[in-house]
Amino acid sequence: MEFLKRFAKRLGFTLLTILAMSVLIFFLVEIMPGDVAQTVLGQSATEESVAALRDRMGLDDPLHERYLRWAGGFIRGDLGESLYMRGVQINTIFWRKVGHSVVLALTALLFYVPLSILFGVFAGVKEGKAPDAIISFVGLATMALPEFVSGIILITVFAVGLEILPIASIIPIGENLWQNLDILVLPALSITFVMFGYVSRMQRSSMVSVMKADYIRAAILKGMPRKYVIFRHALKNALLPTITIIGMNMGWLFGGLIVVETLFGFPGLGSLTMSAIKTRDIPLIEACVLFITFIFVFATFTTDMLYAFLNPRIRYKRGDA
Amino acid sequence: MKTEPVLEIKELDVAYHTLTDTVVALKGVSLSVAKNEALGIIGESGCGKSTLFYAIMDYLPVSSSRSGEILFKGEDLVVKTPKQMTKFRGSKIAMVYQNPYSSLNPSLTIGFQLEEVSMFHHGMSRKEARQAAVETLSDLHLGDAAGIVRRYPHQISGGMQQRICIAMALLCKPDLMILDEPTTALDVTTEAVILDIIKELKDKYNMSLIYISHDIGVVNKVSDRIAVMYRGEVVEFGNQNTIYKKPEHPYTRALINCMPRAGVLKENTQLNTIPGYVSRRSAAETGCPFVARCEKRNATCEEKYGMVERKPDHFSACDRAYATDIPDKVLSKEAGSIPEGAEPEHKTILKIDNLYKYYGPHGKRIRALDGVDLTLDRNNVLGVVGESGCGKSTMGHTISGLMRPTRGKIIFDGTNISVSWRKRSPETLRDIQLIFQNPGRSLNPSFTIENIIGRPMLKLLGIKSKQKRRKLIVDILKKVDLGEEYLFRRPKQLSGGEMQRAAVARAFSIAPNLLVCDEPTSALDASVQASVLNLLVDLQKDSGAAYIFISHDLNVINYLSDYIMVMYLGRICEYGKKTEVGGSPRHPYTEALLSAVPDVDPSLKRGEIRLHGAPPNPTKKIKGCPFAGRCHRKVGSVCDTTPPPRVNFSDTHFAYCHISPEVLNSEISVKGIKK
Amino acid sequence: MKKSIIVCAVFLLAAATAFAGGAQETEEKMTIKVAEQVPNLITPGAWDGQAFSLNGSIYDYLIEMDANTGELVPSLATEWDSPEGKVWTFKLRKGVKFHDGSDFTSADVKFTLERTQDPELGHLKAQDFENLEKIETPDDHTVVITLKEAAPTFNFIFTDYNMAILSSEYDYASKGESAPMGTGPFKLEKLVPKESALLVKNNNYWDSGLPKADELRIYFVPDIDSSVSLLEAGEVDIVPQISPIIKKRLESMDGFKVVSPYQESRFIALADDREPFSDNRVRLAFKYTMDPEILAKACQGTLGETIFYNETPIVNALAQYKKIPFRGRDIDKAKKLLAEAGYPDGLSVDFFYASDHPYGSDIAQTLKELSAPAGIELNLKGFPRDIYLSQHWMNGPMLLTGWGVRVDPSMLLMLAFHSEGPWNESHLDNPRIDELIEKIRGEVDPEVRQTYYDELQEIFHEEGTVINLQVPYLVGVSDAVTDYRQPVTMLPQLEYTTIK
Amino acid sequence: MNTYLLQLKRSPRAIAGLAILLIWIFAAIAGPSLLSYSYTEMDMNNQMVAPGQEGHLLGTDALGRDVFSRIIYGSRSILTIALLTSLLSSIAGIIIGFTAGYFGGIVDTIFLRIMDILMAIPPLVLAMVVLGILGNSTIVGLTIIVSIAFTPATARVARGALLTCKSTEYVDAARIRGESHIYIMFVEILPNTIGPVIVEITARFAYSIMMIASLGFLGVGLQPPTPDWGMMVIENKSLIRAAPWTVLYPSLAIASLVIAISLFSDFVSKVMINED
Repeated sequence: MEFLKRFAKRLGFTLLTILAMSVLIFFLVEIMPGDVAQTVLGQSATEESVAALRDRMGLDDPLHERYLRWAGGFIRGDLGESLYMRGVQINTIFWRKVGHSVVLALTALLFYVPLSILFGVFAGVKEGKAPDAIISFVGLATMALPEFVSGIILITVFAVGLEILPIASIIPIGENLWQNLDILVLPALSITFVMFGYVSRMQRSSMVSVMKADYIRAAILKGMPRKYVIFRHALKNALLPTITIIGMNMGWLFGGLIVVETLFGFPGLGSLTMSAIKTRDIPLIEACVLFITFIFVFATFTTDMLYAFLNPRIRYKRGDA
Repeated sequence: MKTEPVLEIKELDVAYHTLTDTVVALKGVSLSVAKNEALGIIGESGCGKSTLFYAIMDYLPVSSSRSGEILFKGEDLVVKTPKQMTKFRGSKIAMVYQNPYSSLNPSLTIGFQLEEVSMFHHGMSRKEARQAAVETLSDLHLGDAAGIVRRYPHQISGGMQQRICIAMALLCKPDLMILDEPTTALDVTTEAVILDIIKELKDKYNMSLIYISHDIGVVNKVSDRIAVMYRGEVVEFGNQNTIYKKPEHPYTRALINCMPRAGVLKENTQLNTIPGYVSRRSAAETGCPFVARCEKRNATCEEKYGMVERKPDHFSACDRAYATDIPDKVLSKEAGSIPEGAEPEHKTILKIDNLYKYYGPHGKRIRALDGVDLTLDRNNVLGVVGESGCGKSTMGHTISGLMRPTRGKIIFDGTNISVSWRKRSPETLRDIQLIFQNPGRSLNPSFTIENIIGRPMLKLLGIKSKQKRRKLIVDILKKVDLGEEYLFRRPKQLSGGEMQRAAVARAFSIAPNLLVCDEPTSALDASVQASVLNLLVDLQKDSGAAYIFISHDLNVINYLSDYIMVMYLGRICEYGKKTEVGGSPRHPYTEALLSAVPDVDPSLKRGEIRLHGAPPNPTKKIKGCPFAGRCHRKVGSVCDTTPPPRVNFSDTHFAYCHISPEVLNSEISVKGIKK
Repeated sequence: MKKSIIVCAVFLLAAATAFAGGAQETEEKMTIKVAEQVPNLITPGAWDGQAFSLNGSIYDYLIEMDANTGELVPSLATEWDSPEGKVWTFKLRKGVKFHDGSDFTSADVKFTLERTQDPELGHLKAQDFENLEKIETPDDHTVVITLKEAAPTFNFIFTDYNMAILSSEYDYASKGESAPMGTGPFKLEKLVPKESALLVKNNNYWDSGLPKADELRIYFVPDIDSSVSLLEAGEVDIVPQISPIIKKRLESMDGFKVVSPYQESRFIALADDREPFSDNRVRLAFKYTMDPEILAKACQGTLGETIFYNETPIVNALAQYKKIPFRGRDIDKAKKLLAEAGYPDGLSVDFFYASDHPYGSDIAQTLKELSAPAGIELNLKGFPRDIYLSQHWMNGPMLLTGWGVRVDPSMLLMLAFHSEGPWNESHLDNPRIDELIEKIRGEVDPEVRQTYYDELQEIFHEEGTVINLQVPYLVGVSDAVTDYRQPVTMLPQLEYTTIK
Repeated sequence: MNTYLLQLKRSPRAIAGLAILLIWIFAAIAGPSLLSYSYTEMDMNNQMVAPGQEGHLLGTDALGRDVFSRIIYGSRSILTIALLTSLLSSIAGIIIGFTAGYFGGIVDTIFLRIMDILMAIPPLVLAMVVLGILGNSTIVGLTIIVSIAFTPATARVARGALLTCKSTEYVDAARIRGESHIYIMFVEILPNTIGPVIVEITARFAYSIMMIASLGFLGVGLQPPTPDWGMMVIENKSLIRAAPWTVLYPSLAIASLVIAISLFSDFVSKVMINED
């Protein structure tokens, strides 16, 4: 019951955030200097043709009407029409790229979450000893490398040097991502580099603080073996903050995706955003940014719920049986 | 009762090594606990009580060293490997900790945490273990044992949590149970119940106990023998009565004299204080650990020092407690000594009328104050006592302006000040000062003492000249026994007692007329508490200010107050002069509270009223008497439905209760504190 | 616990590589694979920056240019004629069908030409066709165009990449970008916008021997380095528009070659209508800071071999070109000229360019370095190509723009250097130049035309607003590719290309 | 202060970090005047010279510019911007976070919601979109936009730091002597939050560098020929086979600076947060 109440409340907040976000993104992008119609037609266009296009695109309508039209379209699942590729519905290109990026993000998550938890826990248990020092330093070093730097290192080693993985990511025509999973490896690894450092350090410190908790002392002094205490008593509590951290870092992950996808030419949401920005394709920029935001908010919501579900202190209210 | 000892510690030394030096935590500790015996260990913070306990369990930090012998039923635990130790831990030696909530894993059910003990040590299946857990829980008078095992720790109250911890320790029927301040975090009535349970189970399970506490009163309730520790050493060890009545070691004597206790009142006795503070001990130090602070010290203290069985079964490292070559400090005052001149004026300075304070969002409102009236005269000390959540601090904060009352009036010196600090005049702000519980948190760590004391002078007295302020600050520092050199120190460089004295200096630096003290000594050790209490008494006498002294400790309240007000769940239970409330309590709750108070003097025996259950949810509106649910003298349904009427016993003494005044007057079921 | 995590990770990696290995082509089709950097813009006319490989393959033009000889050759028009340059008659090819099966007729040509005047479209050839008086279609295979004024080289316009012939019955406004349709050698099978396009052989193509390949796969890879990586990995065969650095890299490797089908221009335009370049002394000063050798090296080429420098719009490959010796770098003179023009302490000017266009950033940075000693400080304002073109081009005091070569230079002159030219990026307003351009366009006698051209180039050298750096257009191809053709119209003729 | 030095002495990692950071700071301040080549000087006879040859310590790029000089010069802009952004975003964060946390109630709720919303756009995406659309970044523009992108995070940290102090009794003591809100926030509370604030500034410093480098890499950072490290990487990415030094050395510069700051900031957080 308590959980359901929290679920409903958070869901409400999440939807509110997305709504506010959509307003923010719309206005942010729309108030940017530069006439959209002029952008479409180019500098050589006559005033007459600019005016005609403005009228057709409804650019002279008040801002709030345009927002409502745009947001309404979004709710109906209509992302609008690309400015740059006139006549092309954004829907037709957008979801495929989103799918690719989601697969890439999930692959990266699959790489770095187990890895960093494993090493973070290990370092936390060995606090102050050699393995801790090594893991912490490696984590710090990988965390300090921006994705494009680690990406270039990976390219140099695996693609240029060993030639076992592709430098650039294309999906041959008629095939899909599943038939080309090898293009995921280097981009996912580049993200893993950064995130590994971050998450493993967080995991380590939460493990260290949990290992210092009174209930761990109590468990050890109850005569429980150390390994049992670590896995049965400490781990669950130490994982809770990590879940939040992973959720909070989805934003960083998606920032990283843009860099990585640009570096590898991966056909995903990141490179789509980049190309939308480069071509000033306003509706496409809006769709991309809103969707990135949506994923982030949704990830936060999911981790929050997961956290609440795994944490009996939130799941059960005091006094409930 | 001389049997083979269950635990015998011989010459145990423990030291912690830091990068630069070595700190001695335990030195030459020798103790023994017989079968079914309860040993109490008392001492101030930093004296090595907890280290002793961790040393027995082999749970010391990596950077420490341990030497000596710890014989548990003849086996030396010091030489056991960590793996071998798991056979003892939890099974033969079990522990109960100070903070039950943090000692239970928040993400595992209570049942799981109980079951694993039996599963590991007795190889039971989960089902058998569950059965064992439920059985043990019912030994602790936990009603719905089968339901509790399915819950998580946060779902039950603090008293219940501690019972779970005790049950967990009992599961394997240990030979020895070590309790480290198990009731310190609990309210006094809950504490009494837990202590009863511990006593009862000790005999039922035929085990030995080591009970560690800073509070002699608590230790007295469960232990047979008492060991007094100071700076890592056991300085005295013997039967509880002898320790209280005829201590051999000057430290023991000084410590007992520091404690507010039955029969000791501000009118007749000044509390003893021990100068200086507990310092860290280096490896090079030899001789008596107390010598630097001892008023009975002489030239022989270095050589003649060492644990000796002074009397049968009474060991002490020193026998100069009552040495006559150095006279005792004068401890008693002339009875009722009142400063020269006329009777001090008794003008009413504060009047509170029907005060309400609610917090929190609608629907979850906590009724912290639920209709409180009181009047306070100049020169008087009102002691407010009650358990946590009774609204005593809220009242203090409302009066001092930190909070605005929800309803009701606070009249101070003729003006209505029932507003928050923002709307009070500078005069009111100056006139009412507040002393907080935790001196470490009430002094801004970024400022020097000069800034801390000087700021109110600048702000509220408008003394602009820095020189002038400094002179005044030095004066007030002297009054609180701090020298000029403290001007430039920061709070972190001060000990707890010094900090609280600086806080008192800050309050008095602007000559307030009303001082609200919110548990000002409860974070302090006994010896430090005494010095602060003395200081407050002296300053009050000099300034004529009125005090509202808030505390959960009836001994302290009784020592310091002129009037006592007992609160329960935001309402007044009983109010009267100290002699009236303390000597002949009328309200059932006051009775229960008094009966639960741990006494420093082990020979005092009080009535045994035990309160069960927990106070009702403070967010619920209570129609009748808030105490009705736990009352041992409940009249009937009227208690639940009608607010109790005010019953006057004298001009100054009244209570709110449904029991008829005649009954209340005649049946005094509890012996008062008065001796 | 630990083990299972490691096992999972290893399994995943293994699975990834296994899948990759499994995806291999078995069919024996001749497939040309191209990596295009420009996002897919297909409909002709509306925007700049089309994917030329798509454009040239899906559509046909009335007239084409022979990639080897540079001569105009018939395509959808089999013959054309205009006695005075005022009335043009085009005979259209018979039996040509659009990909949707409809017949190609004179109505389609009329539609295509009239479409240039649609205001909502902003057609890039709109100005060129303002000269149009009427279009008549006496029969299905004849188009007669009457101009307001004579234009002896009017036919050249039809080779322009924007003049692809569209079907009058097709809705290009809504389907142009998602399902483009023409009469070209390949037809679009599948399009994943911003990712890839699959084109298959048009079996009904009017030139029965063509196209030689069965399939054309075009990948849109925005990043040039990624494109080249794909070429090196054998994923694609052709990468157009590579940079000179990449040329060096490909040349050092086996299995690849770099073709340079034609030269293109980089015009450094100095705006005539605003400070500081409105003063010819400032323009001259700037020109005196130029060092063609250095610029050639910055473009990773050799002056006179692959890189050419002049200060007129006419490229040296054309017959109309007049050789004028370099003026030589002379900083003192530049300073003196600046001082005379009222800038004794030098000046600072914003310089806009497309930073992701080959040569763009290198030329810009070199210009800044070259002009700095004279006290001319260039504030580099680089933008992505599309933003540069839509926001800043035609709009700044100094611009760097890539220009394709027009076979008839008068087209370019009219477009970019006549005071009323639609793409007059330097806002040049020189009455004598206007007059000469008009004369050239109306003059039928080539020799007289040449005298105008000579004079024009002299004026440009002394007073002009342009520095013309000719750079090779580079295409990286694998050795498997034969017969890659791309005339100066910029449209690759992939129908001739074969893959070994 | 002395205890900090003492703790620093015992932490070789922090010393290493601080040393590298100081070297970069020195390079940024004094480096350019000691160089034999300007960062824009083009030596067209020595294009893509390998490191160590022709007097070019780290070689030259495609335009014959000295890579070493460009990296040293690049440290100037990146350090300046990173320092400014971390300071600006921290100051803005303190003001916003303190106000919200201090007044609590509805102000705080609204603040938290707004911050939640703003934090929902990843900072890199926000900066990229704004800079990309505005185009052509200057140091000032870049600084402002990155600072804005970071402010929600710093405000949250500042608010958290304030909340730990807000409920202390010395704040209560200040209130009931009638101090103004501003005095309480900035005189009573601020000095006690200096630990977390300094930790946040140093951590933010590292993030700023990564972010600026990433923006440079995406082509929305500073304009050439300003030698921005991230831009140098993308500019020369094509040369990774022909002249790997043009890519690797700027990458190394970024990595070394960020690692150095992280090492130092680790130390700072250990000292500042676990002080008691």
